[in-house]
Amino acid sequence: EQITVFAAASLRNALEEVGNTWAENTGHRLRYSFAGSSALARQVEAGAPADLIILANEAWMDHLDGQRLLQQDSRVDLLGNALALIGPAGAAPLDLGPGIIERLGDGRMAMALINAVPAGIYGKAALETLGLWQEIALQVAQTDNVRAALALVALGEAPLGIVYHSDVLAEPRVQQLARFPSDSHPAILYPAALTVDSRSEAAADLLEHLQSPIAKEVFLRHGFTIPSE
Amino acid sequence: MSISINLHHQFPELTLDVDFDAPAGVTALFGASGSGKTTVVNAVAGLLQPDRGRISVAGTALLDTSAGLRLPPHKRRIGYVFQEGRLFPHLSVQQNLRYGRWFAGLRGPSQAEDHLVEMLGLGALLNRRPGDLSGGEKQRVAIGRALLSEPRLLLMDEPLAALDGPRKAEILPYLERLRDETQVPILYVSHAISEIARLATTVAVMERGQLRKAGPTGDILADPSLAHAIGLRDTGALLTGRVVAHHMDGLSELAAGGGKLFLPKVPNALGEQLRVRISAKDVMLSRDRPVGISALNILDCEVSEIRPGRGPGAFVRLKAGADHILARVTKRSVNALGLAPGLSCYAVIKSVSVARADVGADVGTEASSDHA
Amino acid sequence: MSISINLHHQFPELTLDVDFDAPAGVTALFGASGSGKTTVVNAVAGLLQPDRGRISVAGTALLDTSAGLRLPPHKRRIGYVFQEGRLFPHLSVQQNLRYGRWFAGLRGPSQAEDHLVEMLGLGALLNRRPGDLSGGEKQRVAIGRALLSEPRLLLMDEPLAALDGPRKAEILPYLERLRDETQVPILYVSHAISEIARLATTVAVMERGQLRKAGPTGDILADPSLAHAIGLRDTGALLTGRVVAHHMDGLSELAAGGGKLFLPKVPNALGEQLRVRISAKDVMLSRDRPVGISALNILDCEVSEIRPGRGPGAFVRLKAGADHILARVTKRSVNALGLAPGLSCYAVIKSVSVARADVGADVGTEASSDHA
Amino acid sequence: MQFLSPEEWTAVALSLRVAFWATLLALPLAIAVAWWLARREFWGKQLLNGLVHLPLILPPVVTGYLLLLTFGRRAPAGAWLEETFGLIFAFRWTGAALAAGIMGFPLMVRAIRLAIEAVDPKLEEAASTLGASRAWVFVTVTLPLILPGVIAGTLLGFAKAMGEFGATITFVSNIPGETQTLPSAIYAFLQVPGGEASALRLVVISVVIAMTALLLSETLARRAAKRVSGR
Amino acid sequence: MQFLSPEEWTAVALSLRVAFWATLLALPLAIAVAWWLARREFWGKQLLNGLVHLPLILPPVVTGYLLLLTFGRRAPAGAWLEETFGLIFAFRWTGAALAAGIMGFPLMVRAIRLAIEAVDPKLEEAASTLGASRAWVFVTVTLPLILPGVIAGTLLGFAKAMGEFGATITFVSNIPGETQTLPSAIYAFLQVPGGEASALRLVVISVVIAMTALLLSETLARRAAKRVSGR
Ligand SMILES: Nc1ncnc2c1ncn2[C@@H]1O[C@H](COP(=O)(O)OP(=O)(O)OP(=O)(O)O)[C@@H](O)[C@H]1O
Ligand SMILES: Nc1ncnc2c1ncn2[C@@H]1O[C@H](COP(=O)(O)OP(=O)(O)OP(=O)(O)O)[C@@H](O)[C@H]1O
Ligand code: MOO
Ligand SMILES: [Mg+2]
Ligand SMILES: [Mg+2]
Repeated sequence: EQITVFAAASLRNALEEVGNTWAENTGHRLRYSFAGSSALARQVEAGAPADLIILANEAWMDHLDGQRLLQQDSRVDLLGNALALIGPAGAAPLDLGPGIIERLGDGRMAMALINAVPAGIYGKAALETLGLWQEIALQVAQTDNVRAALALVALGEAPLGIVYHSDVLAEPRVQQLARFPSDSHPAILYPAALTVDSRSEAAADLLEHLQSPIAKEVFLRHGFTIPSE
Repeated sequence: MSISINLHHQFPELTLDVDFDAPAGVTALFGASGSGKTTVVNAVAGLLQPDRGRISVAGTALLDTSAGLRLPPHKRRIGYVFQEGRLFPHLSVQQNLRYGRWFAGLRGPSQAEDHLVEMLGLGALLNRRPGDLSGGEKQRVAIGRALLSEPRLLLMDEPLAALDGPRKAEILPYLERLRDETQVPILYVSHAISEIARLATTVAVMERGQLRKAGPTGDILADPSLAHAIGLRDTGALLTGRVVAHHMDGLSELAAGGGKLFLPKVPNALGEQLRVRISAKDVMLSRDRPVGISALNILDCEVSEIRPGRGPGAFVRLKAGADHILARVTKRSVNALGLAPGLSCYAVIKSVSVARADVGADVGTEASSDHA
Repeated sequence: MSISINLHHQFPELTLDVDFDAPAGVTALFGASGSGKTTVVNAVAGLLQPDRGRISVAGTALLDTSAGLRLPPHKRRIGYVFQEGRLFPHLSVQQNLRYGRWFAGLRGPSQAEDHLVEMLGLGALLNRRPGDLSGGEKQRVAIGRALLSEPRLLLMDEPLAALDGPRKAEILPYLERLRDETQVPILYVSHAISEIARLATTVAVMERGQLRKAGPTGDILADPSLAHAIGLRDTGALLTGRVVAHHMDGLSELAAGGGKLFLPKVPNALGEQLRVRISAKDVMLSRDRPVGISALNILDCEVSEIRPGRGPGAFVRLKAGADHILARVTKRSVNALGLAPGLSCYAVIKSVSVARADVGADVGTEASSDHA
Repeated sequence: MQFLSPEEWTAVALSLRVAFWATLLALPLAIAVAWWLARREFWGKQLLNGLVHLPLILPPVVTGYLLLLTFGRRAPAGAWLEETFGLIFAFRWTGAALAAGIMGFPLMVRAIRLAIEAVDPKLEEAASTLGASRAWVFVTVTLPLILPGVIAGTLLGFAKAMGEFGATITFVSNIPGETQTLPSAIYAFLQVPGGEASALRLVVISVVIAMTALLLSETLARRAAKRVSGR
Repeated sequence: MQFLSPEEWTAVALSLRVAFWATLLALPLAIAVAWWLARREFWGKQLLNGLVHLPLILPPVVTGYLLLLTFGRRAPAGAWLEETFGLIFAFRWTGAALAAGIMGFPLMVRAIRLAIEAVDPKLEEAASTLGASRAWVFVTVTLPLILPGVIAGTLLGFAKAMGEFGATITFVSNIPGETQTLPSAIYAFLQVPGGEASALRLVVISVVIAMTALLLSETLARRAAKRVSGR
């Protein structure tokens, strides 16, 4: 049986690892489409042939839910993530306080779009919680996705950036300076669900498997967290 | 009538107003630069949409604005030799030549093509492209292209202007034959009276967009009142003669103007009718029959009219047999010889002053009305 | 020497080989279509890079491949009237005219400009664009554009071919004056012998890329061995005459050929030297002095040579005073009159057969070598 | 070959297929539209002109979104096409070709239109007097003369089609073997940690393909231009 | 006006500024490059040609990334420009203009090159015989004759500059008032559910601006073409 999974682009490495093993073991064929969450959600709305969708954005999943495009009760919060404050490799660790402003100097804080892309939304909320947003707001350089923010720091264009914890691991040119406390921002969740159009038993099986301990181990290795029920 | 043209068109700085009918054969458009000749030809081709007008060829209307008829150019079956060549740069000479044939439904090589290629001296150029041709070569290809499409009307806008004398002399007989053998009417624009005299059945003289006068070639060229429009040097009479002998010394003898006319050998058979243009300036007058003189042609004439010009010259119209001859002499000679209407005298014409180009097969206006 | 041209260039199908020097004045290039005239002119302009060659104008080398000198076109200070106009479509007629002046460092309107505009009949066209002009109008603008840049060498490639007779007649005197008053040498391509006879100091006859012969105009045009290249009708002698009287009846009297020559009024002052072309075909011969005849010009001559052609005609070379005259008559007349070298006879020439275009201010080869 | 994974090869092949069909099918339409815009006056000309340029002006994501709204399976045009012709664009490579074709369309039209405007109407007139109808004039005179422009336009269209990403991924998503073109694959690699090297490899492939097409088109255009110059 | 928020107006103004400067500064270079490619043979011609087309072929994100690698403040060229001319692209609207200019460059060059290739060299020859040096021939003959092509190229460049998003946001990110152009703003709206209406408003603005430019360019081009036709 062929299953089509629409998933947020940032999940690619981890999801392929888990999914491919599962496919080998079960004999099903897996087809992925990795893109931005908003694009995927709109495509599902437009009748995309997806069986399982995993977004990096709760709002879009809520939107699909509201349109009754998800199988009832299939939605789960599959993964979580943490926010990291990063700087170039070799930079000294930093406290999440006014030190940030000092370190920033007249440089830029690289973040994803603060009103549109989840990582940016969470980052802004965290800074607000920490009471730093007002001072930093004017120095934020927003990118269309988290990876671009990471690149700005990696290339030394921005002294600081806010990205997901999972993004930091494979980039040797950056280093995590601090981790934002999970209560400083709304929970970062990657919801998953089966689409109403999907008649696939295997898809439900896969969704099940993604929550298995073996899968969790892989996700953790890639820097994601597992949301506590 | 074979071609009938009635046109009215308003340019910002010129009003075109033309109305004439012409029998089959060659109709020459003559006029100063900018007088509207090309404009008329374009209207006939369908490339210019005149404000008002009616154009018909051999009874078929090509344009009739009052009836709302405007045949598109490609349905007019015309062959147009443009003033500026307009060869297709992306096609070889041969492909250019064959372009129109294809649309006329004529496929494959033809005898006509071989013949034309030879006559126009294009044999060595067939695989070249227009960009590599000299000015005259281009024009020759353009002529061939128009002829090969076997049109029902040929438009030629100064087709020979870019050619040298010998080449002109080679092409003219072909156009003549075209005129006489096929019944394709030709609208011919030229500044060269020798071409017009030789080819044209009808001449239309244009002046600043208006038709000055139209009529049979003989009448127009011999009309002293048009001498200024046509050029003093080019005014002259057309004589019609019959070949009576070809002499051993390379001269042909014609019966014309009530006497004998010796010309450098003409290709026509005995008994054939020819037309010969005698430029007024080449005619000398004598009261007595001259003797011991190199001019072979001495015609017995009667002065019918003397028309002094503004300058030192005068036109003398003479009756020679059934024909008319025009002579241009100085007023001084008119006085010295005491010329006056009614007087008889001799017209002296040198054989060699009648150019090859001035001798052509006759196409009478009577004959041509058969085609109408 | 004023212009010196030595060229060798290989086209795929034509080898160009030209080598001649010409004194100041007008050098005419004459030859059949495709003989390489435009190619020579282009090389002089710098638009064609010949394989080998040397070109110099009034002592200044424009090209010398052996010395590695190839002056770019814009530094050659030439005025080029192209065979096909090449007006700038985006500029008005006036802007076209002034284009070259600007680069020649000549700013603002000039008398020369007003004069030229009038002479070329461009007054009403100044604000028009080339696209709206007739063929002849375009060519007139092209001539004006080249002249106004005050070049040190004028190249004219069949500049008058697209013009009608009257317009030609108007422009020729201007070119003459240009030749005589300014010392701008002119390289002039034309098919029209009357233009060449009138303008050219030197004629270079080309044949299939090769120089057939070059020399003073009088010699070339009267050379019976070139008669076929030049055209039988156009061969003729150049006479030099001095104006001795302007008569009341519109005739001017010249002393030429050892006698009197009456011509339609010439604009020259008494005493001035003129050159007059007498076409061989317009000369009639008589053993006895003819009387009672309309021809006013009867010159006393001596036959110096008879050259029978292949056809019915023969050239008769005559000595008339210090000059030579060429006559073309039929062999039959040669026999009838019993002409033979040494014999004396009369050359009869009609005044009106000497066209305005055939009379021009004299430019002797002696005079011109001053400029060299 | 080891250089690329099978999946990457699939993306290369798909990109080529998409760009090829997009260009091929858009070309006749582009020529027709360019001719209309260059040689005809008609009501709504500026509207058509604007419409043609739209994909150039809009951010590609918007174009993709509009395509989704028009040709999605639930959308009127999409549903109609599926019913009538069995033609499905949504989430198929055909959709990627549609997106690529539309994105390249303004570039093709512009190049071809410029070429048409440079053709001397006098040559077309000459052809018409020789009996060629308007269509034949176009085929035998105009088209050969504009060939360099057509080639340039085709190349621009092809290059754009090879590089198009925003509209494609928004419209037909990023399904390997079906809609994952080279740029989509590059994008996907850039979204995950450590994907840069892989992305770079694909970029190199892209560039090589496009440069080959460019060289080819230059050679063709030069040959065509030589013909047109009449030499 | 109520239709747009002040921040959105800022984005409109910035987009106009970016597109204007991008087009204006790229134009002379585009003309020069087009002329070289059209009229000269030189070593590395195909290399230059390929380089010019690169932004068309690469996914915009890659172009943006390459710009960052070249003109970032830490990058060699960027550092040199900053030191020598005090010219900073990173995170500045100037960088947005650079990105927009580069993305539009191939389109400009192509249009202008086609126009140059259509100019009859015989007219240029005629000008040179009248004393015009190569540069003057270009200014007085070639340039006026290619004006319709230059206008077409300018419009394409401008339209592309107005619509460019991928390279811009990657290179200079999105800073309201500094680098947030219309397409960035549109993109941001499209990322959140229900943002379509807001995006649509901005799209309408984009389209209106681009259509105005289009109409203007058509009028100018028509006038220029009329001149060039010699009427
Ligand atoms: N499209 C046009 N708009 C305005 N005037 C025009 C147009 N076409 C031609 N004319 C004018 O009409 C007149 C006649 O032009 P036409 O080309 O018919 O002359 P022509 O008799 O063929 O001259 P030539 O012997 O020099 O070729 C000219 O004065 C020309 O300037
Ligand atoms: N670029 C070229 N390549 C090959 N052959 C050429 C080229 N240019 C000219 N020719 C050939 O050279 C010959 C001379 O051409 P040219 O234009 O000089 O002739 P021309 O004497 O000016 O003729 P016309 O009186 O017809 O204008 C012609 O046969 C022409 O076909
Ligand atoms: O910015 Mo684009 O033009 O995605 O392809
Ligand atoms: Mg004309
Ligand atoms: Mg020539």
